[in-house]
Amino acid sequence: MFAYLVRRLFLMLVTLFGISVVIFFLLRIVPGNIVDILFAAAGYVDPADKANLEKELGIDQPLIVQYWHWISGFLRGDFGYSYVSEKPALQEILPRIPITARLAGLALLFSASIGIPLGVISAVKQGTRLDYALRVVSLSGLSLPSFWLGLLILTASVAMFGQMPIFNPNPQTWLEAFATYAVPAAAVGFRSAALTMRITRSSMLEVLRQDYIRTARAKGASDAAVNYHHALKNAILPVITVIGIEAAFLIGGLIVTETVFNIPGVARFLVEAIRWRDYPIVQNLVMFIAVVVVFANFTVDMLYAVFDPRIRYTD
Amino acid sequence: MAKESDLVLDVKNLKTVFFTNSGLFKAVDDVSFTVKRGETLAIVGESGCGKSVTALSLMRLVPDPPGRIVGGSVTLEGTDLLALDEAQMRKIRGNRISMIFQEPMTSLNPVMRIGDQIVEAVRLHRNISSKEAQNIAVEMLRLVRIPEPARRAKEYPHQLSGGMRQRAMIAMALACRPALLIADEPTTALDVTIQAQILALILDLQKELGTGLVLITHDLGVVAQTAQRVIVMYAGRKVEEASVEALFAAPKHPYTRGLMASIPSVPASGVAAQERLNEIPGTVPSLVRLPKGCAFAPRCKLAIKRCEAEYPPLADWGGGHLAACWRAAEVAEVA
Amino acid sequence: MLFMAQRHVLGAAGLVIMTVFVLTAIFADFIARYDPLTVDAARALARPSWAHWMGTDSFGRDVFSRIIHGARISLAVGIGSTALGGTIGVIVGLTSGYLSGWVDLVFQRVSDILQALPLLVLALIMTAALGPSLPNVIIAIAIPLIPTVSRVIRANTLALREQPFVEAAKSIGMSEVRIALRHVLPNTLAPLIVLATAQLGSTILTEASLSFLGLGIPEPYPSWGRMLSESAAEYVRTAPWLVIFPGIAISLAVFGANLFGDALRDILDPRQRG
Amino acid sequence: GEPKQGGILRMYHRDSPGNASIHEGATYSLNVPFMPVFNNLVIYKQDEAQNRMDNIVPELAESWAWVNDNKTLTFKLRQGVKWHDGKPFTSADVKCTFDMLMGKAQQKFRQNPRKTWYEQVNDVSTNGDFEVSFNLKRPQPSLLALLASGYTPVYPCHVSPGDMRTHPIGTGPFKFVEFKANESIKLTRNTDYWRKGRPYLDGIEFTIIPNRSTAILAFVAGKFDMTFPTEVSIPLLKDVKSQDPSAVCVVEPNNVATNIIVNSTAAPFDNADIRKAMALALDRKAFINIMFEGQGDIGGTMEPAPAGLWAMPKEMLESIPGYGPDVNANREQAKKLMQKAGYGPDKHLAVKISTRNIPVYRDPAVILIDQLKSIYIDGELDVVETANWFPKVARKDYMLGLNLTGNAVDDPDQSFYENYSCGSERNYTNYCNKEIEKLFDVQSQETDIAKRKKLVWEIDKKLQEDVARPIIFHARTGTCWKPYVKGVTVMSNSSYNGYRYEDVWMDK
Amino acid sequence: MTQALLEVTDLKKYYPVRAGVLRRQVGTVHSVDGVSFSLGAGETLGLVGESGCGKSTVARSVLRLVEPTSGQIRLDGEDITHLSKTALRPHRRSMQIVFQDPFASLNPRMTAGDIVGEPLAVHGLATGKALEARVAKLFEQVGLRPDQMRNFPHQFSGGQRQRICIARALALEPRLIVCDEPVSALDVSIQAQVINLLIDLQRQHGFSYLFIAHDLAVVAHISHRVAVMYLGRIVEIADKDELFRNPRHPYTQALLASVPIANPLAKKLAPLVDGDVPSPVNPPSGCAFHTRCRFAMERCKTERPALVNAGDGHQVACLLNEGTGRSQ
Ligand SMILES: Nc1ncnc2c1ncn2[C@@H]1O[C@H](COP(=O)(O)OP(=O)(O)OP(=O)(O)O)[C@@H](O)[C@H]1O
Ligand SMILES: Nc1ncnc2c1ncn2[C@@H]1O[C@H](COP(=O)(O)OP(=O)(O)OP(=O)(O)O)[C@@H](O)[C@H]1O
Ligand SMILES: [Mg+2]
Ligand SMILES: [Mg+2]
Ligand code: NI
Repeated sequence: MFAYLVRRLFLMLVTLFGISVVIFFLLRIVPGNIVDILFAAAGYVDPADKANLEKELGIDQPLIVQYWHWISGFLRGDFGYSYVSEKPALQEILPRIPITARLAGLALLFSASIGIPLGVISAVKQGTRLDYALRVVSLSGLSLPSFWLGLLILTASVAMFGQMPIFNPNPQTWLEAFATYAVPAAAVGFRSAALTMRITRSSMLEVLRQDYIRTARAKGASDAAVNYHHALKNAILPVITVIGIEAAFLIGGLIVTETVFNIPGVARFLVEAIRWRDYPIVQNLVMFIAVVVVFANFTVDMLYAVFDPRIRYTD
Repeated sequence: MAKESDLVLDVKNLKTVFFTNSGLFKAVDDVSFTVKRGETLAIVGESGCGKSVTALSLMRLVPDPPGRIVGGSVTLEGTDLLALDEAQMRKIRGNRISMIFQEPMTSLNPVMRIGDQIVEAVRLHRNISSKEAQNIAVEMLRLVRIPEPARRAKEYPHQLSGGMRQRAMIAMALACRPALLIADEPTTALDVTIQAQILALILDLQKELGTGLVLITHDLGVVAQTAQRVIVMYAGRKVEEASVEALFAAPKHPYTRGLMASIPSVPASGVAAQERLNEIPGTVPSLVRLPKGCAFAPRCKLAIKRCEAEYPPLADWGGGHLAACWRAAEVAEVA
Repeated sequence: MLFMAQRHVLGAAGLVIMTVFVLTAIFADFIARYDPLTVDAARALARPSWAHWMGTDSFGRDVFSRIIHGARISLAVGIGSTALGGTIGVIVGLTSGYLSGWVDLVFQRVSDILQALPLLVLALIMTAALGPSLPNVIIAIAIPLIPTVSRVIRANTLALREQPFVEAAKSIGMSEVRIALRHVLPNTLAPLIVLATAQLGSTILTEASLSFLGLGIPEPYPSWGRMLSESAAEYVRTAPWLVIFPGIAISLAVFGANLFGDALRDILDPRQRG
Repeated sequence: GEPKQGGILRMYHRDSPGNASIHEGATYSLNVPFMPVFNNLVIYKQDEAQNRMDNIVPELAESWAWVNDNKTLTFKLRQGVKWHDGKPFTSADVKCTFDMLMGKAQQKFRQNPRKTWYEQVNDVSTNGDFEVSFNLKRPQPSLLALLASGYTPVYPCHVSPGDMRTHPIGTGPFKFVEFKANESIKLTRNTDYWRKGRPYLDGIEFTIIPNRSTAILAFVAGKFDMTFPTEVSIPLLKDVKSQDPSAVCVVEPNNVATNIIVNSTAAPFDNADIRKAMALALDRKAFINIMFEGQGDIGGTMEPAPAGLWAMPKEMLESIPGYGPDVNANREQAKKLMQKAGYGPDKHLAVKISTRNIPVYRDPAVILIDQLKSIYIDGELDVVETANWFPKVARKDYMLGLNLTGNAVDDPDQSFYENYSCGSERNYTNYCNKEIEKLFDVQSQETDIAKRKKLVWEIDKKLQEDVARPIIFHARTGTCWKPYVKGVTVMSNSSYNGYRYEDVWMDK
Repeated sequence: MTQALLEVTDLKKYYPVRAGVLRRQVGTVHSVDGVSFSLGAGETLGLVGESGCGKSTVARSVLRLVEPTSGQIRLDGEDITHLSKTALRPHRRSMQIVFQDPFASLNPRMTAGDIVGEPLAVHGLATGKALEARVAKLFEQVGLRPDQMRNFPHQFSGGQRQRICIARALALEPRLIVCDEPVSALDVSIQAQVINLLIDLQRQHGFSYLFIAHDLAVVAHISHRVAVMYLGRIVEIADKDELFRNPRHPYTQALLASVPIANPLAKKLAPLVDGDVPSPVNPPSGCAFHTRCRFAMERCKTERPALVNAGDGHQVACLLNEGTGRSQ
């Protein structure tokens, strides 16, 4: 187990290093830099001013040097300054993380708590009308553009209640806090719930065909015991993987949802930072997301070990 | 004839059909047989002839959809299982009637400890504490001769070798001391030396517990060594039934006859050079496209016009030796 | 065929939707009753009527015609990026699975890297890098697809490599490349098709999301995603038809692709067969 | 009723400004939230919609005078004014500010987009702590107009330009509290404001919501007291009114001209005939009908009347090619010109029309393409990201560009020198006509308004005839607020000058 | 003695067991651990042993489908152990293989005709019409109808599929055919057809077979000589009659005794060995069989018996059989 852990950690470091290189150079390929954007906002370009500014921000240096500055700072915990706000990047990023994390967590919770039970029901009732209905609903969850869904929710709530669940930075009551996150989380979670449901269903169907399910029935176990005790426990593995991968995909959904619901989280912030070519923010934030994603995958692998005794990492 | 009370299982005119993509077919067609207390009945036949479906039908575990039992009766210790509702049937399954499956590798739940799987079987049918059930589980593992049963009970299936897994399956099946045990090719996946061990074990336990045993196999050697009575199936139908001695001495159905001749035997001594085997020409028919008359007719050397038109009835050819062949009387002579 | 349709009602529905979608794209010029680009102030924001089945937009362009032509764009994005990502994914997956060793190791790490970067973020950066245009959007959406496809193909290739028929091919003295192309590749087709149909829908949605964020396919191409996201901002209530119809078009196309993909999975992948 | 004290004005903001330093930017995304932090020397009256010379009132200056043959402009400064950090305001601060704007100071702005405004200023001199003089090279009456713009706040000497970008310090009615990029900007009442009893509001809070539909929904749902000024399009305005009939909405011109930048250095638009044909092909009315449901204005460079002060009379305007009311006749003429240049029904001219990837830019471009179809020009839209727009324009890597030009002050000096003088950084087309340039100076020095107007019309007409940068239309936009918000004035000939907000109050 | 067609000397194949950072090797599967045998022209050598004892690995190594760790493989006296892939190609024509699972060994996306014709095409032996004719002939040879050439594998029954595999092997007119459990997956009544076909073909063409099976009875019927493997080694090899009449290794004896005899009157099952097969990763020291052997002595735990001649070409690797002593 220990050896496996070390190996995994090593591979994670390799991946993270790769990501740092990719994101760094990808960003430099994107035409235009912060200086261009600033001048675009100022409506004029003065070559001398531009050169000065580039020098001041250090983006006139060779790429390798810039990369080294960034990565060595990153490793020391020095994340640099945002080009736009001129505040420390960390100070910009950190306060926004909990917001997105709460949203993502709630969305995943939503996805798991709705997707898994419905998936099981759909699999157990395979071929019935209920199954068909659930499948259609879940497929439509995968077919609706999420910004569209978010806008519909907003429009409907204004039209019907004259109220709108817009982000509230200082919720007073528990209920307000919940309302702030629940609706957008549900809007994002709908898609992942649909996905979770589908995976649960197919995984359950797969498991339900296995010989040991027949064995359990042959022992006289009830349907419920078979479905939940024997089958779900085996079927949950692929679901965990998908939820793990979904965690990475969620960021995409969050970008859109945070925009629609105007939530000041990291996802939208990232898009803005890309728009502004705010390298220190984009680079560090992407690295942060990558660390989370890579660790999420790692956790999923570890969960595998918990759920599946066959997986032994010692070989 | 056996006394009523001696009969553990009485299957009459069992019919199981499958509805599949390619159409409906009868996987088990009008099969009847009985098993007495302590008796071993072997069911032989080629792959796909309906042996496993017969066994699953007895357990009422035919996957539905696509399968369904459409006729007949299965009477276990006087109760018609096919008439029970699902809850009543659950009380009987694993309790009065148990089954060991073909694949010991896949028939155990990979994420549950061996011991727990046996405990579950026990506690489903007996109202005892989990502690007691644990003890019974370890006891059962000892009974099937697993070394260090207490330790093994805490292991997961993948930590056991194939032979041990099959033993664990047997322990689980016998945990409630059922009246009838169905063993569906319990040794096909195992090596011969292990197969011998497992078969010997099953027979020992059967004797000890007085269980009726239905042993499904395609290995005539296994049949000869274990069973008292044999039924031979071909394309979903029972084509022959006899005591093991009678069957091996003089098979009455041309298929059984061909089968026996085509299976090579280990030369006890002094076999000359390479020998051609007797073969049954043709291929095993698909159940979906069965010929109108006798399903074996296309491959049968004795086939006559009538065979193609009419399915021969299962007739008693003396001493309870049943065979479904118009020309059963001639089989011995011709071959 | 009829039997299949009965057994896979949903799949058949998906197939019908997909077919209509594809035919619409192909025959857009014949179906559409107006030029999708012609601006006409006089008939701007007309309600749906007999003349304009789905009304007109603020430029007075016929929404129905734009949706019909939009099918082309969506199909181009869907098929284009799936095909591009799929092809590269197949090449990478096949090489990676077939050669194993360090090539595999490198490819694996690269796909790890691509997968740890959120798809939309990657697509965003890519479109920003390449500039918004139809081919660039296709490329941007295709790249994040590569690791997904190559993973599946690699796993398949690894499994196939162990198949006796591949060994048999080896034993008759076939070269590795030929084995890969003739024996391994065709047998990865089924999972590939399944994957591709599933991805088709999601690429269309990704384009819509990019459009929403202002980086999708630019005017004047009538992209459903942009029609939806931009009209949504201004006309949700004053001209709801501008929002409803593109929304329906997108959802329906993706829904159809998903339904069809689902059924295809059932049919092609025996492990999933119910 | 009587103005009431108190309340925080909640407003949404359309877009996160890059920083908080008005002098370093050129967008009203920056003016709206930060103008309340500052004072100018002089300012346009904040409760009058039209910016006029006679509307200019003192602010940090108590009075001003033109002396020395109109070559020196002297201000007497207000005493006892304090910066938000407590330091006193003096003439040194004024000198510092304008020295920096002229690029003469030690400290430099990172960007200085309005440097050209002070071309005629020799230097700024102080006379004691409370008097400053602007010494000019030649008379320039318009200087006062420029100084009255929202773009011309006085900065403190003791705060570096860098700090002004992140934490601006002013003397204005509101103090800066915080600016969270993409999230919010908060201002609070300056209790120590020199103008007693002002401001009425306790503070202003801007929530940044780039997504327009979300923002409008939130306004309708009562999350905001006011929309972002001049950000509500005509269709959205209708929507707001239908959902919240009590909302007060105004539609005003905002002195932003949508125009075409023509690359006359390369084919095909180096051909004057083709340029002219293009100008003749424009159906300006159609643009206005589509974009503003009819509520827009047609004019030349200067903002059209009545909001605009310098607009040509109607007859004069219609005499310019392409402005004539008979579009078809114009187009017939255009076709002839095209045929002369070798194009026709069988030989179309393919043209790329570059523009920024923002709806207000893109939408007119789409219409333009459609209109050019009528004269054998096949336009293709080339959408350019913000970051690449200026480099591309500077490289002359375009044929036609669709552009928006916002005018900070409704004054010919601002408009002509910035956009049309040879060598100006904002003269994207590099249009250079020495003769007109001379006329620029003549009108600039003219103190007689009537005479100056005549000159300006001539210049404007000539600019349009040269097809240097054909103006398509002047936009109008809406602003809405809840009925309890009082004292808001939306300027009708500028969108940069009206956001001091010291007179705004809430009747709640 | 005439030169053997195939001669395998001290063949070893170890697979690494990897673990840890950088997948370092932490153990070795001793799949084949020093196997030697030879096979004459027209001869059939049967290879039996329990599952996992290395039979398939021997087969694959002989064909160079896996690279042997050490040892030597001579085909017609020529050492092919280290030939490059290209140099090996002509030799591929001399040896072919038939696998256990006829379905898995046929590419489901190719027609039967293409599958059988492929070796000819690869080696450029025939094209177009000629190729078709050759394939048709091969089909007839294995008892299939030429009109079935256009069918896909799933349209054939198990026995027919195995015939296609055999036809493919025959296409190159090899002299050696390695059969890796060619009938284990077949229905019993079909099994005889295939065995008969193999026997007939051998009689016609004089092939040599290396015939692998776990079913002793099948091996007995087709082989001239039989080798018994246990955990990567050959423990006994002899003429068929000799081996069945006079098994010398306790493992062979147990194997023979474990086969259920299809005669209800003959002796009942009496397992001669207990316990399970040890893992090839950690094979027991000394004689690998000592953990299950009834006759195991102290010496068996430490000394690894060599395969020695016990007369009449009967070789056995058991300490009990040193000299010519017998275990019974
Ligand atoms: N779940 C199922 N769905 C469809 N057909 C089935 C199913 N289970 C069994 N069958 C079919 O029923 C027939 C009888 O199958 P069965 O499993 O009883 O054969 P068997 O005699 O046990 O064969 P084997 O020796 O291979 O185990 C076969 O044709 C099989 O294909
Ligand atoms: N590619 C491989 N990598 C690692 N170990 C392998 C590999 N191939 C085979 N082995 C191991 O080598 C040993 C011998 O395998 P082999 O397939 O030769 O056995 P076999 O005698 O053919 O068994 P069976 O009768 O089950 O086919 C087994 O323990 C197996 O796990
Ligand atoms: Mg079976
Ligand atoms: Mg093998
Ligand atoms: Ni189907």
